[in-house]
Amino acid sequence: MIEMKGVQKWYGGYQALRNVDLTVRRGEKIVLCGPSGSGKSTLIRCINRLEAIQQGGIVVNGHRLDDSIKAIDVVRQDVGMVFQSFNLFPHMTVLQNCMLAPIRARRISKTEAKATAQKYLERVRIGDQAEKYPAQLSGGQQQRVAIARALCMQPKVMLFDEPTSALDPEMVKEVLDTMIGLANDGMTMICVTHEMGFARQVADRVIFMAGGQIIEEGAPNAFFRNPQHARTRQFLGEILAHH
Amino acid sequence: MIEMKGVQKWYGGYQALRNVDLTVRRGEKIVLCGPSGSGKSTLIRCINRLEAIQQGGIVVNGHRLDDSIKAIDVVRQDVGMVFQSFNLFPHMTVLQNCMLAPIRARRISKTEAKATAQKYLERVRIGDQAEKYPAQLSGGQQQRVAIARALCMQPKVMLFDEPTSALDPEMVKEVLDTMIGLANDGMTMICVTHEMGFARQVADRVIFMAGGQIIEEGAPNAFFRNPQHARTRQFLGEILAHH
Amino acid sequence: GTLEDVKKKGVVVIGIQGDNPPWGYVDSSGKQDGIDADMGRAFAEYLGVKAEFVPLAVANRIPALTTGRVDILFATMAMLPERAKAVQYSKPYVANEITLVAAQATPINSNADMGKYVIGVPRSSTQDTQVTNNAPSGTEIRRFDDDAATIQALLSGQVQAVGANLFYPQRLNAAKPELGFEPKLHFTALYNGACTRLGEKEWNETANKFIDQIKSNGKLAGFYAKWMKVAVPTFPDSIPGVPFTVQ
Amino acid sequence: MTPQFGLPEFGFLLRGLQWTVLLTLVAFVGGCTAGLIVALLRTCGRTTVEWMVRIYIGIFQGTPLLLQLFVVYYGLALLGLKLSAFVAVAIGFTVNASAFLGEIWRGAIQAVPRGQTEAAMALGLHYSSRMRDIVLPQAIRIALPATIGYLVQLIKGTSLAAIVGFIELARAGQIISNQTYQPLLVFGVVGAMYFILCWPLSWWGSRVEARLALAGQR
Amino acid sequence: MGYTLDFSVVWYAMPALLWGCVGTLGLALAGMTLAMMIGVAGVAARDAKSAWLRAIVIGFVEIVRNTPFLVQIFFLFFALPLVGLKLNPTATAIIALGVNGGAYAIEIIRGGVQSIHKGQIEAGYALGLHKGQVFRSIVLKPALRAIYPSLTGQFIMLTLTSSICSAVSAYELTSVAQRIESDTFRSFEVYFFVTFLYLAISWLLMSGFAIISHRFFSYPTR
Ligand SMILES: Nc1ncnc2c1ncn2[C@@H]1O[C@H](COP(=O)(O)OP(=O)(O)OP(=O)(O)O)[C@@H](O)[C@H]1O
Ligand SMILES: Nc1ncnc2c1ncn2[C@@H]1O[C@H](COP(=O)(O)OP(=O)(O)OP(=O)(O)O)[C@@H](O)[C@H]1O
Ligand SMILES: [Mg+2]
Ligand SMILES: [Mg+2]
Repeated sequence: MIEMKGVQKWYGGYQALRNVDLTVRRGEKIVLCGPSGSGKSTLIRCINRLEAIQQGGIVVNGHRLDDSIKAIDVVRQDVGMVFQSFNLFPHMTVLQNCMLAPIRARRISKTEAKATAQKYLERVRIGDQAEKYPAQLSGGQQQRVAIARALCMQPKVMLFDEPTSALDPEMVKEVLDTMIGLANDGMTMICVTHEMGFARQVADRVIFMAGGQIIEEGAPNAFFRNPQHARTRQFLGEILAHH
Repeated sequence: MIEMKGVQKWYGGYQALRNVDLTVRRGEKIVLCGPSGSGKSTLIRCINRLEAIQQGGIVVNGHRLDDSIKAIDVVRQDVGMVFQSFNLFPHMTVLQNCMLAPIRARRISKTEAKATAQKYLERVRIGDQAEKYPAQLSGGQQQRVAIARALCMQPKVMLFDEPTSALDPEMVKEVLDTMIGLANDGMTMICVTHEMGFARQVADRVIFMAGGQIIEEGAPNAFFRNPQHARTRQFLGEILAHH
Repeated sequence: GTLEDVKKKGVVVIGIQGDNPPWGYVDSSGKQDGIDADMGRAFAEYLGVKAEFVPLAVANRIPALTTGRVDILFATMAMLPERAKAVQYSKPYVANEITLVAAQATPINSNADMGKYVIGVPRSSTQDTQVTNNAPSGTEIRRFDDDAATIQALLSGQVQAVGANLFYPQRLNAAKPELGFEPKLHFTALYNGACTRLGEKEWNETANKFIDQIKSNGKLAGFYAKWMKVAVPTFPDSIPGVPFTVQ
Repeated sequence: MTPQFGLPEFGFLLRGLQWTVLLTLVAFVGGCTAGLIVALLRTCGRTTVEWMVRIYIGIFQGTPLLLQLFVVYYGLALLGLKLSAFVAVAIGFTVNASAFLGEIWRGAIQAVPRGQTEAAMALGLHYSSRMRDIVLPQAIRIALPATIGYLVQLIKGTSLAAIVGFIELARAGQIISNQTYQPLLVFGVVGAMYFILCWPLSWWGSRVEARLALAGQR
Repeated sequence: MGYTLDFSVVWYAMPALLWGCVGTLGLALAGMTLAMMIGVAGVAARDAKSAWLRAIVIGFVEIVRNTPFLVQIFFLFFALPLVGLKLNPTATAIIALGVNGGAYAIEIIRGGVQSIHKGQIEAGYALGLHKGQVFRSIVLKPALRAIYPSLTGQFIMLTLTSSICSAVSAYELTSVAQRIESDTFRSFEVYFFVTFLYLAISWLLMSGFAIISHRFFSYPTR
């Protein structure tokens, strides 16, 4: 489904990804963790070409990502993304947020787009808020709208970049529940998150990054119980200590 | 040390605190929790008169808080406060941040202020960053500077309003450790936080608020194991579920 | 364009001052009026075409002509040798007198006395040139945008005397009769002519023929009676450095 | 010979006011169109284009409007392009307004959070849809107060059209003051007329600004 | 058309034009200083306890911002003598520029003060600082930094506006240019070159502003 090979990414003189190899199979659920600045966001942003890479190759669903607009288009339509800060469009209602991309990018009819949007809004249990504006919703509700909006493009892969870290503690659960539901339906997913409960429950593989490299990966149980690298142990120690 | 009696607080037509009574003894450590909007911030902001109250009385360290500038002054010098968003002054170095208030409000000499500032910066293990600007520090470092800055006024009470909730997971620990150190030194503290591990470790009392009222309070063990009210149980259920 | 173009179009574009009564100004009903306007209308009639006026400020009269914005200027253009290098003058059609005007009580009797006062003039005007040339060096001369500001400066006491033309005393005394404004020094008599572009012989000749005609048929005398309220003076046959015809 | 300031004179000022309004409208419509293009080019991401637009903006913001009008009207005529006064003024104001509005709107476009563009890209939206549907609607709200503020400047700036012969409000005031010798009264009335024209706009601008500030707090 | 460009006149007039630039710069710098003083004082007065003071500031700002500069400077020059206050043209020009720029500066600086996060002010209070101390030590500098571009932009406009001061016979570049033009009738050459001089003045000022910004406002932010 996704194949990254020898990916190198620089921001000016700073190397953010160092020789990253990653293969994700259809239906697989990956949790990506690691200290701040380790390149987690950069990695997933490369997958739908929000960032260009300088070396290596990325193939998504059989399409090789190069500089051609065509390839970028196809890949972006196949890949849905949910951001830490929701990034809902504040000047549109929830429904309009969900209908925009299908109409403009997939060129489907308004009625069809509306039906799809309604379906996915129900799916994230927020169908009754369709006419509200983002600012009128709680953080958890906004994040669920963001998930529904991505789903409306019927993507083959979903990327999540710390989807719960901007939320009040009480709202984290409703978003995680939505994501768990999605995982159970067989969606291919890559999630950057530090919610280790979530990782244990749904991840097929947990990947630990540091300094722009993939340091370690494994099934959740093995990963949490018996991390191989010192850096991983230190990280897990710190983020689990105060829970 | 702090005594609140029948405190009522309105924001316009909205009542944010309903008849709050609270007594804090010298050296006591209180953790305040509760759902978003329940009035936790409002409560602690009343203690150093960032918010005026409409009814009831507050006495801090023997000084009754009324509208007189004198009383407000005395109380604010006795009470240190640390905010969720640090609120360091961006145009001053770390050292200048720490020296400003002692020089201006306590009118002590520059050299003395500098010595005090250095001492507390060492205390929060950040003495080597004294010449940097806030923007050059990580979140955890900034929050520790904020704590040092408050300590430089040598307050009798420290108020913390969700000091770790704007931090990356890895940095939470360093700030909590600093706070634990402070608690062990015998500082009187009121902390709004959802870090339940911290609450278990240092709190003498945990107080649960909802809808502007204190619903329940108790020693941490009793509070977590056996909450009395349905609302408390629901809240604890949600925030502990995904950990 | 050429004279022929103008006749073909049926309109002659005339540059005129927009705010300098009684020479050329726009009256409150929006109509162009003043002696220059009457001259312009008579000139159009002479050509057998309609007159279109373009109101100009002091500073942009010459550019408007040289860049072809207007065909001819009847715009209070005093006939001066330096200007004659930029535009072609016709024969003179009105006379003007440049003086220094001050309140009765202000003792100015000679050019040297000017040095003791602050003098106002409209910038770039003939008054400017005359005052600048005659005043002792070091005299404080303040230059304003136009006649109105100059007159206002004297009335409000910002200056004590002004370089004036024929009409200043009349206007000043209308505003503050108690001060009795009067000419103190007489600098020069000046003549205004119509202006066309340098080297355009046809325009110049036509303008001269027109001026000769109205001088002889009494039309000019009518304009003088209406606006200047004095008899038509005798005009010089030549002015040093200012040719009336294309050389 | 010397009329007092009365109804006919007031009527003359009103006709000047008509020109002021008309010139403002022309300048604003022209300036908005050109300003949008300038703003889009200025944020297009191509270094050379952005630099050229920067220089354009720098020139027209860095010189007095008076001289710009002069150069368009008389300067282009020297090069053989003789424009009617109205067209020349329209061009002069359009060019000047496009520089100022372009700069205001560039700021607004860049003030729309980067995440909005990224979210739109992640949804597979193209440049035109991103601008039309996402960025511009939000940028317009951000830019509205500054745009209104500039409109007020523009109304006052039309007084400079007098240099090419327009008898708009300020010039009409000068003419009347020259006829009546009552400059204080006349300029008082002229000032009041400008105030009546500009103040409602300014007021609206500050209301919009206050509303945006409120919305921003959430 | 027979009109050929001849820039030699500009060359001969160069000393006069450069002195004109000095005049313009002088008026502009003095006007800016006054505008800045009016701006900061106005912002303080705008939030004063006295309702009268606030109303006066608001009225001042509205009147100045909604009438043309030309009308304002005429008023100062021709009307104030009626009440016995006679200022020379340079003083009039500086005051007019300062008053005009000051009204805008009040609004701009106020915007900067409002842009300061409420938490910053609260942190100041929580540390025991008083209102004045909070304004001076905590609010002012970041506020000025936040609005520095609009403030300097306004000051550039002020500089260009100074060309209108020729109306009351103040000595500055445009009045010099008009004199030269009337002596030579080379309007296009003179105005073209003067346009260029204004550009140079603007750029000079902008570099000056950049240096000041670098010197005082260059603390790092995220
Ligand atoms: N646009 C950019 N320009 C320059 N450097 C960047 C840019 N974006 C990210 N970086 C740098 O690249 C590195 C990796 O950033 P990235 O955002 O991928 O980290 P992350 O693992 O997502 O961290 P976090 O947990 O804080 O989100 C960091 O050191 C960051 O400073
Ligand atoms: N300045 C204000 N004006 C009006 N209402 C306010 C203001 N500040 C707070 N409130 C309201 O008062 C209530 C209590 O707010 P408070 O900030 O004390 O809650 P909290 O318990 O700290 O919540 P959180 O966990 O989100 O910080 C909320 O409903 C809030 O909307
Ligand atoms: Mg990240
Ligand atoms: Mg709170």
